[in-house]
Amino acid sequence: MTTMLHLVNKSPFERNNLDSCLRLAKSGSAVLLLEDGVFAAMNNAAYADAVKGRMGDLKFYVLGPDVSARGLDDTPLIDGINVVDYGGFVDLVAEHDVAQSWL
Amino acid sequence: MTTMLHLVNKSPFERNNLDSCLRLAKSGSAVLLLEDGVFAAMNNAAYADAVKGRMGDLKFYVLGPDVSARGLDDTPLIDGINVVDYGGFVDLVAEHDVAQSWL
Amino acid sequence: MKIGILVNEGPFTHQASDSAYRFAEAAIAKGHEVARVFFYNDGVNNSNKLSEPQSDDRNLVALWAALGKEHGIDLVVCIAAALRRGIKEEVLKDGFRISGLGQLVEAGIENDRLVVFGD
Amino acid sequence: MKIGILVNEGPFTHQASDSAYRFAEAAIAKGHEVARVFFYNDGVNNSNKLSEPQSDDRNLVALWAALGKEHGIDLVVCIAAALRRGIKEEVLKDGFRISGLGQLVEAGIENDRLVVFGD
Amino acid sequence: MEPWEEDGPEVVKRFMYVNRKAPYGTIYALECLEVVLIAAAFDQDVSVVFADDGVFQIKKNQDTTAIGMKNFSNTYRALDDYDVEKIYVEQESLDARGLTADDLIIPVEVLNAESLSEIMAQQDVVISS
Amino acid sequence: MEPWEEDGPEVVKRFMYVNRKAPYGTIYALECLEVVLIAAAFDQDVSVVFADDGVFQIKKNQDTTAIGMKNFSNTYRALDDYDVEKIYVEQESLDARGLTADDLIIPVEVLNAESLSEIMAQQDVVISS
Repeated sequence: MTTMLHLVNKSPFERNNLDSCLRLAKSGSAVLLLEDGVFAAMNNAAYADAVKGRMGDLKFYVLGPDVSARGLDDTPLIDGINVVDYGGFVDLVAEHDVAQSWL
Repeated sequence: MTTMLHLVNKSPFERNNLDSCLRLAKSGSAVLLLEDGVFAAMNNAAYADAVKGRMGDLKFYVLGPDVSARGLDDTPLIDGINVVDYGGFVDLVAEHDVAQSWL
Repeated sequence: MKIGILVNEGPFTHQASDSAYRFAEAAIAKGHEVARVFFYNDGVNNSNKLSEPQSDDRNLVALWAALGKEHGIDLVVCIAAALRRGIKEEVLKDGFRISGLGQLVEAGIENDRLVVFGD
Repeated sequence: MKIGILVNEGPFTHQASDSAYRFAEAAIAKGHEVARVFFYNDGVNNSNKLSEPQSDDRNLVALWAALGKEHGIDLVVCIAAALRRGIKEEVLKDGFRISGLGQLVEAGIENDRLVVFGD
Repeated sequence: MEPWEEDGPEVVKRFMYVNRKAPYGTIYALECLEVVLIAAAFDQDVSVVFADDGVFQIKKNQDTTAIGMKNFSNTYRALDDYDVEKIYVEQESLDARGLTADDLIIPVEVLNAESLSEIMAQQDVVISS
Repeated sequence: MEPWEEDGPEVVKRFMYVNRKAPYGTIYALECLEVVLIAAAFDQDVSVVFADDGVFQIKKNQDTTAIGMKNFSNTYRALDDYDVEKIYVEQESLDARGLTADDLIIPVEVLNAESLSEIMAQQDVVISS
C-alpha cells in the first residue's frame, strides 16, 4: 500500500472536489488544501464540520501563501490543520508515494 | 419590475451555481438549464427535489441540444420542464426583460 | 430586437463559445439583430487565427469570423484581456478587432438584451 | 528526488500555472530535480511569447522560460492541445518545445512523483 | 416603450455586476473589477454584488506576497471615488463563511437573499463572471 | 528500493486516469481520453476511473448533432482494443444521478467508494483532469 497526498485546490462552497476527496481518501492519507481550497480550513465556516469529521483519520495541511493572499491570517483555522509554505508542499509530495490532484 | 430569465450552465452535482440561482431568483422568473446545467433536469437524480421544490413559482426550461449531446434523450426529465432548442432559447431571451447568467 | 453577446471563455476548453455561437446563429435566423459580440477573459482566444482543430472538429475561430462577415457583426476583443494572454494584431483573425472595455458597456447600453456565456 | 509537473491551465485565468511555478521553484531549492514540465489542455498557453501582462504583474511565460533555462528543465507543450488553441512555432517562447502526449506518459514513468496543477 | 429605448444622452440603464468567485484562484474577480471601473465613466446606474465566494474579493488583510500575484484588493476602495456607491453583499454568503461586514475592506450594504433578489430583479443588464 | 526505480524495460508503473467531469461542457473528458489512448502504447498498467459527473462521459445514446461538437463517446469502445481493461465506475456517483451500469456504453467494473479508494491507493501515478 502506498501513502497518498491528496491535493484540493477548489473552494468547498463552490465545487464538490473536497467532498469527493473526503469520500474516496483512504484512512491515513494526507490532504493539502491550496488555492481556493484553503477556505475549507476556516474554523467558523459552514464547511468546517466536514473536515473536522475526518481529522481523526486523515492529516490536513493548508498552504500558507494562499491563506495569506485571501486575507485569512486574521481568521481562525481549524485546530490541528498544519500550515505549510511551498517548501513544505514539496516535502509533503516527497514524503508520500503519490500525489493525487482532485480536479 | 422586470421579468427575468436565469441561465444556469453548470452541473448541480459539481458546483453551486444552481443553488445560488434558486436562492436568489424571484418568484415568477424563468430558469433555462443549458450545457452541464441540464443534469438538474433529470427526474431520477438526487438533485431533482431542489428543482421540484421551485416548480410552483419558477418556470423551468432545458436546452434540448445539450440534453441529447449528454445521452439523456432516454432518461426521464422532471415533469413540467419545457425542452427548447436554440431558437426557443432566443425566444426566451426576447420574452424576458433581462437574462442573468449564473457563472 | 437588438441582442448583444459576451463570451468569457476561449474555444474548446469550455462550451461557452459554442453555445454563444449557436445562440447567435439562432437569433439571426429569428430576425433579431446581433450587432456586437464582445470577447473577454479567455474569450479573447476565440480570435486566434493560428487555431487549427482536427479536420473533423468545428473551427470556432473561423465560424465566428464567417458569421461576423455574413451578418455585419462587430467582433470585439478586449485589449487588456488580450495583451495578458498574447492575443495581438499579428495573430488576430480577419473580422475581429481589438478595442477597449468601453465597447462592452456600450453593448449593454445599446442592445435590448445582453447575454453572457462563460464558465 | 525526480519530480515531474503537469500544468493544465493557461496563465492568469486560473492560479494553476502560478502554483506550479512556485512549487517548481521550491522543489529545486530543496535539491530535487524537476526534469520536465508538461503543458496540456489550456496549459499550452503558458508558452505564448506574445503574452504581455501589465508592468506590475508577473509574466508567467517569461518566468517559466527563465526557470527552464536556469535549471535545464524540459518545457514540453502538447502538440494536439496546442494546435487546437493556436499555439505554434511562430508564437512559441524560446525554451519551450512542442511534442506529443507520449512525453507526459514518459514523465510519469521516469519521475518519482508527478504533480498535477489544473482547474 | 421603456425609457432606455429613446435616443439621446439621457438614457440611463441599471447595470449590475455580480461577483460569485474568490480572488486569485481565478482572474474573474480582477477582470470584473476592471469592467466596473470603466463602466463608472458611462453615467449609467451601476451596482456591484458580492455573493457566494465573491465576498472574499473584499476580505480585509489580503497579502499576496508569497503567491507572487498582484494584490488588487485596495482598488475596491476606489469604487467610491468613481461614484460606484451601490455595493451589496449577501448576508447568507457571509454567514456560511463565518464572516461579518467588519471583515470587509469597504463599507457595503449587507442584504439578505430576499432583499437582494428584489434588487436583482430591477436591473436592465446583469453581468456576471 | 521500489521495483520501478530499477532501470530497464521491465519497469511497469500503475497509472490511473481519473475522470470527474462531464463531456462537452468542458474539453477535459476528450483530452483525457487522448492521453489514455497514448498511454496504452507504453506497456504500463493503466486503469481509468469515472466518478462524479465523469460517469456521463460513457453514458449511452450521446447525440451531439445539434450542438455542433464531435461525439467522441464511441472512442471509449476502443479502450478494449488498446488493452485498457481496468475501467472503474463509482457506484455512489451512478446512484446520485439515477443511472446504472446498463446506461453505460462500455462494460465497466462498478465499485463502491470504499473499494475504489483501495484501488486508488495502490497506484503509482494518478492523473486527473
